[in-house]
Amino acid sequence: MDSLLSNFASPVVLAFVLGIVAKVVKSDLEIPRTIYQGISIYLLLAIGLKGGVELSKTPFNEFFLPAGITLFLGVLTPLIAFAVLKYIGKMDLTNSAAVAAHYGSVSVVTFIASVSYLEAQGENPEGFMPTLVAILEIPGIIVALLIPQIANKNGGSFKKALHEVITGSSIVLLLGGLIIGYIAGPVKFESVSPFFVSGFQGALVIFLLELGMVTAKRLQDLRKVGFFLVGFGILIPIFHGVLAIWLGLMAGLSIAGAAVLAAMVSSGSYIAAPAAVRIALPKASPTLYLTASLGITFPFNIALGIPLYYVIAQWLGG
Amino acid sequence: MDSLLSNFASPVVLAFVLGIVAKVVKSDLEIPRTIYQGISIYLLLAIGLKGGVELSKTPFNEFFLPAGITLFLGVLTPLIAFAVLKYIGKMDLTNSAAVAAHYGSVSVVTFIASVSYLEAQGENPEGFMPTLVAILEIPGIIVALLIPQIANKNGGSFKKALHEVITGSSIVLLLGGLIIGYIAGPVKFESVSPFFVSGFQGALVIFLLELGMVTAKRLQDLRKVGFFLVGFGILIPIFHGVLAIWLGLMAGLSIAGAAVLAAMVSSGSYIAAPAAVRIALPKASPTLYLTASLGITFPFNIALGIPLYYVIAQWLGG
Amino acid sequence: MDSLLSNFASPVVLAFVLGIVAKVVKSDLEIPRTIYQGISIYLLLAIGLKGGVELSKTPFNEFFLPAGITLFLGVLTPLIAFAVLKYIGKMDLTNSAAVAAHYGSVSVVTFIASVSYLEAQGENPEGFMPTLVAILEIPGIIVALLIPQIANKNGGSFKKALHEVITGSSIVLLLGGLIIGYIAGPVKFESVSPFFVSGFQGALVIFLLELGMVTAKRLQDLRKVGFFLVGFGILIPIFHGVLAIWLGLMAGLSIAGAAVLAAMVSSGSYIAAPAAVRIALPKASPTLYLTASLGITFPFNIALGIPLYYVIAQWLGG
Amino acid sequence: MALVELYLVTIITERLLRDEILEKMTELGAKGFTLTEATGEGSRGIRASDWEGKNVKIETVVSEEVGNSIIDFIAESYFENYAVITYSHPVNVVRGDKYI
Amino acid sequence: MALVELYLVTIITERLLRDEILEKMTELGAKGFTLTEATGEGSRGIRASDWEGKNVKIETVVSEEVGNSIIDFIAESYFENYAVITYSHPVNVVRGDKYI
Amino acid sequence: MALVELYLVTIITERLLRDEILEKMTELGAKGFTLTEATGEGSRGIRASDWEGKNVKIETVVSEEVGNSIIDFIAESYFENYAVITYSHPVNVVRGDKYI
Ligand SMILES: Nc1ncnc2c1ncn2[C@@H]1O[C@H](COP(=O)(O)O)[C@@H](O)[C@H]1O
Ligand SMILES: Nc1ncnc2c1ncn2[C@@H]1O[C@H](COP(=O)(O)O)[C@@H](O)[C@H]1O
Ligand SMILES: Nc1ncnc2c1ncn2[C@@H]1O[C@H](COP(=O)(O)O)[C@@H](O)[C@H]1O
Ligand code: NA
Ligand code: NA
Ligand code: NA
Repeated sequence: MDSLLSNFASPVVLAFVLGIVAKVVKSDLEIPRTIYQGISIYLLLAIGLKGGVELSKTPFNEFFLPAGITLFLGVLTPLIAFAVLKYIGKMDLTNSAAVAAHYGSVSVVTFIASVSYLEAQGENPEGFMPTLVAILEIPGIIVALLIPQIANKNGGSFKKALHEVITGSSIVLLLGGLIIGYIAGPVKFESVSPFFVSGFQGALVIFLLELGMVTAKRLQDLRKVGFFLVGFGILIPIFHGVLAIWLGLMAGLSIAGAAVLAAMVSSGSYIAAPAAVRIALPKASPTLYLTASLGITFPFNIALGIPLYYVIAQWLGG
Repeated sequence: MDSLLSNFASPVVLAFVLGIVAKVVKSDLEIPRTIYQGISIYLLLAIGLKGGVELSKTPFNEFFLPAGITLFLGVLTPLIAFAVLKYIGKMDLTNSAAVAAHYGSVSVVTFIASVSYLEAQGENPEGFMPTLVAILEIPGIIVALLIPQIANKNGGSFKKALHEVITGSSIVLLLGGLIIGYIAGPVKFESVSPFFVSGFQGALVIFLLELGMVTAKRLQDLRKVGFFLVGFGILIPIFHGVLAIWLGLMAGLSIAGAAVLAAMVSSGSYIAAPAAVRIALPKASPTLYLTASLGITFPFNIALGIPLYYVIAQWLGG
Repeated sequence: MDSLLSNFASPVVLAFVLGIVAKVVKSDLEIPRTIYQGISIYLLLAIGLKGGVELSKTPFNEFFLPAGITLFLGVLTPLIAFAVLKYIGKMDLTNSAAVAAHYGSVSVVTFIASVSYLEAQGENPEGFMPTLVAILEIPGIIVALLIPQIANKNGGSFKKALHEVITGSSIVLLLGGLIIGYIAGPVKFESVSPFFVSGFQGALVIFLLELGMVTAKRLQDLRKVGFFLVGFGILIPIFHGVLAIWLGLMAGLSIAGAAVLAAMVSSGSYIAAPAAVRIALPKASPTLYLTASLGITFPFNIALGIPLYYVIAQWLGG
Repeated sequence: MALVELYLVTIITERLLRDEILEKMTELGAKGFTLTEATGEGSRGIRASDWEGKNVKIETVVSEEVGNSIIDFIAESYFENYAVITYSHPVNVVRGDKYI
Repeated sequence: MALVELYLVTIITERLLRDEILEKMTELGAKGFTLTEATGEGSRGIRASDWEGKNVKIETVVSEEVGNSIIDFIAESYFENYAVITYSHPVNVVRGDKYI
Repeated sequence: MALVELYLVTIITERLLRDEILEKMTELGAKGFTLTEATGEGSRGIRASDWEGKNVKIETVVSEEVGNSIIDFIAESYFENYAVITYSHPVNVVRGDKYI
């Protein structure tokens, strides 16, 4: 309870709330699109770099198991999501696959927010976690998009979507940053560290202000998507999160690391996945998948999910 | 005299001069509009946050009187400005009200520059000053716009203008930042402090470079507006400034605090007010109000006004 | 060899490589143009400011000789380049002059990269080097553009080009920064130093990411320009670089200073020169001059040239 | 492909008026619109891009009738006090019936 | 100055489709194109500018024949599933033979 | 509302030429103009947006006479060496007499 309240008083979460409020009162506040893109490039590169530097200090055998677990979860979670949507939610195949692709991938901002939250709690999640983000980003999308491909019902171009997701800017920046950080190592990283490390939390505040405004617009679509998807967008993350904590702890992650893994796995992508889905499954409704991942799961995770995963990780791993 | 020279050697003021020079030599230098917007979002949020954190440390009774005085000045100064414009300057009612609205509100950059200046002098104005900026921003505009409203001569939409000014991005960022800073408090603010505190002065340099370029274009309109408005744009700020120092000191502000209050009160808005005036008084001439607040009062305050208010505050409060 | 490898492991060079790779794999990564412009304004202003502050601490007689040498090289190198292009390369007069103008001027990013590289090697090039960049930027362009002017074969406007290059944004920012830094001095510079000094290297990473992407597009034009220009773009910088080291050491520069001067002198401009050439010599082919300076010389210098100049400087000056 | 002749109405004006105009346009029967950022200069003293923010260019494909009522609305509401230019011309639209 | 009457084809659509359309347009005979960033609203629920990035406005000056084949291609490939509007009208082009 | 038939002249060219063209246009009788940022590709090897900065799209509503003199000026001054496309078409302008 205490850790939940503390989450609500963090500048990052408060900025998200401010963004929502700004839209609700119809303020003309607007973060210019290019500023938003600039910050997002900065954030992705920064977590890549930091992750790469940390990875260069991590023994391979410490990293091996968590990486495998993450890959496994990346394949499993979209299948779970798909099954729930199609067979419990009675959604059609295309839309089920489209939404599942989002939940198979990862929201980088949710990841960042979870690390910030845990550090504010005095915890210290493993430094190689950004590598796991990179591992988690792609497979889930591919798995989900393969379903209509196999059922011969896609209508779009699977190959183009594959190229889009693999060469998408978020993967290039994240992976590129990881490799640069790995090669450069801690000493050479020092000169760029004030820019990429000290400024990070502050840049995140502005980023979440914008995300709050975007989410607010999504919230208006809530009534269009129906109760089932709202429930799905809250319960599936919790389920995936608990799964991630359990497997993460088994793979040797710390409590903090398991909580961060839970945030990652439970989150729905809203950058890589939408672009790929739009290409591969043009008939799927953006209102459904964007509202689910950005309008429901993202704010849930930011506000409640992350502290919850931490509590569960403490409980399971304590 | 010494403190004046020192003001002219500050990077912030020099950047403003560089901006004017760049336009005079017809350089193709251009700060992209979105960069300018980004910096302005950053600056507003930063002073809001810092102010909020300080406010969370200020006892209410220390803050109460200065806040009341500020509100009072916010109502009084547009009336003074209006009376001078209409009855001494013989300007028509609409334009008098339009210009008065600008002088009732506040230029955030002038505020920031005054704080920077005083800190460079080794002074330490009260931490809650940004709260006073938020208090000063709106009432003056409303009071001035009410005049033609009462005289039934507006032609525009007072209600829309009211919404515009209250939900305008500068108020949302300033007030939002204040509230976030207040809730987060000093400890939680620490993580974002490198971004919002250390970078502040430097970002201000680039902002004033742009403002110098904008002012240079305004300076070309000086001859269009006539001698009266030029005199108005210099003498009214001094008058308002002395008033603010006197009342500020009585309300218990430090000498530095009184000087900053003077800079705020004397300044003319050029973000919130123009937008509101354009909507409420479409017949008023932008050339008049923008040239006065941005072409005359702003450079006067940045270069001469701020050091002057400091000298006067020392003299009255010493 | 060791210093070369070390160069390749620096985040700045790695970011450049990442940019090239991103384009090669056809990633949709894109640094918004305004972000790129914003960073470039920041970098130019920052090196101007730092240079000005350093200059305010440098005795005139220490600075006099290196400045003279730089001016001399600014006049000599475009003539060398022109002669080689026209008489060995058999290029026509207009294109020879156009390319020569680029090699007479300087690439600011190459300069920055060389300073970063040398500082990473534990060296400490003279603080007034940015002043030399400002001295080097213009004369070479003028000299080269004068050639077709004298031969009466320009077809464009020499006067307009002159105005363009002298009031161009890079000169205004660099010179303006120098003057501001000089007037402000070390004490007043302190308040803006976190922004302009600590953030510098990191901002450079993002800038080089973009330059990598731009270069990648240029690389596609390599086959269009022929073997001669490729050789020219590698050998002339080496020749100019050795000349600069030799003269620089004679003028009293440190080994590190001579290496930085070599990087500057050897580099080809790709901001100031192209704009001026486009106006003064519209018939010259942008494919030729942009590919040479940006597609060949720039990556050569970043990857190999800078460490090479350092080795040569150590050897000649040791 | 069946092309329908409709009208493309273009309005270039101060950004401030954007939301008001879009709302009214929809009311008058426009089925969609496209916005572009622009700057410009006209009969008014101040360039629109100088301080108050950029101009906005609003384009909408509509029937002649709807087009005329939009044009009338703009002319009556904004011509006197605001920076605005409005013009229209016929265009051949694919699946044009969607926009009527 | 000799003016040639050609057609200006305008396509406003999701940014995602940009490269695909440009490639195809060149294949079909367009000699050049101009791109502008735009936002907009149409019959689809989601504003194009909201999340997936801005719309793009593609303009190309072409002969009537090439124009028709581009219009046909767009209509067949994208109308069903993507946000797109396409229209054309005649323009007088300087040195128009360059674009045929 | 009285509509006047005038001409909309569109010039898409390198940003470098912007100020020169605007100055000349005013001299030749244009009463206003609108600028939009654009990128594009044409017959020249280098995409305008690659390095030298974006293209600019200049639009001006003018009388046929003024339009022709602007078109002639552009064709004579820039067609040989610069990236530029120019076209025009008639538009119905509200309060069109303002722009003559
Ligand atoms: N003749 C014209 N051709 C094209 N655009 C114009 C013209 N006149 C005005 N504009 C545009 O309309 C806006 C308002 O014009 P005005 O109301 O005349 O100040 C200007 O900022 C321009 O963007
Ligand atoms: N009637 C219209 N006039 C102008 N632009 C339109 C119109 N309808 C749609 N658009 C543009 O075309 C895009 C796609 O429209 P739609 O496919 O109807 O959602 C929108 O985002 C607008 O930019
Ligand atoms: N056929 C065309 N349709 C539309 N725009 C064009 C066309 N050809 C050229 N352009 C535009 O005009 C600019 C210069 O073209 P060019 O002089 O042919 O290189 C290009 O960058 C495009 O923006
Ligand atoms: Na997930
Ligand atoms: Na005031
Ligand atoms: Na050079």
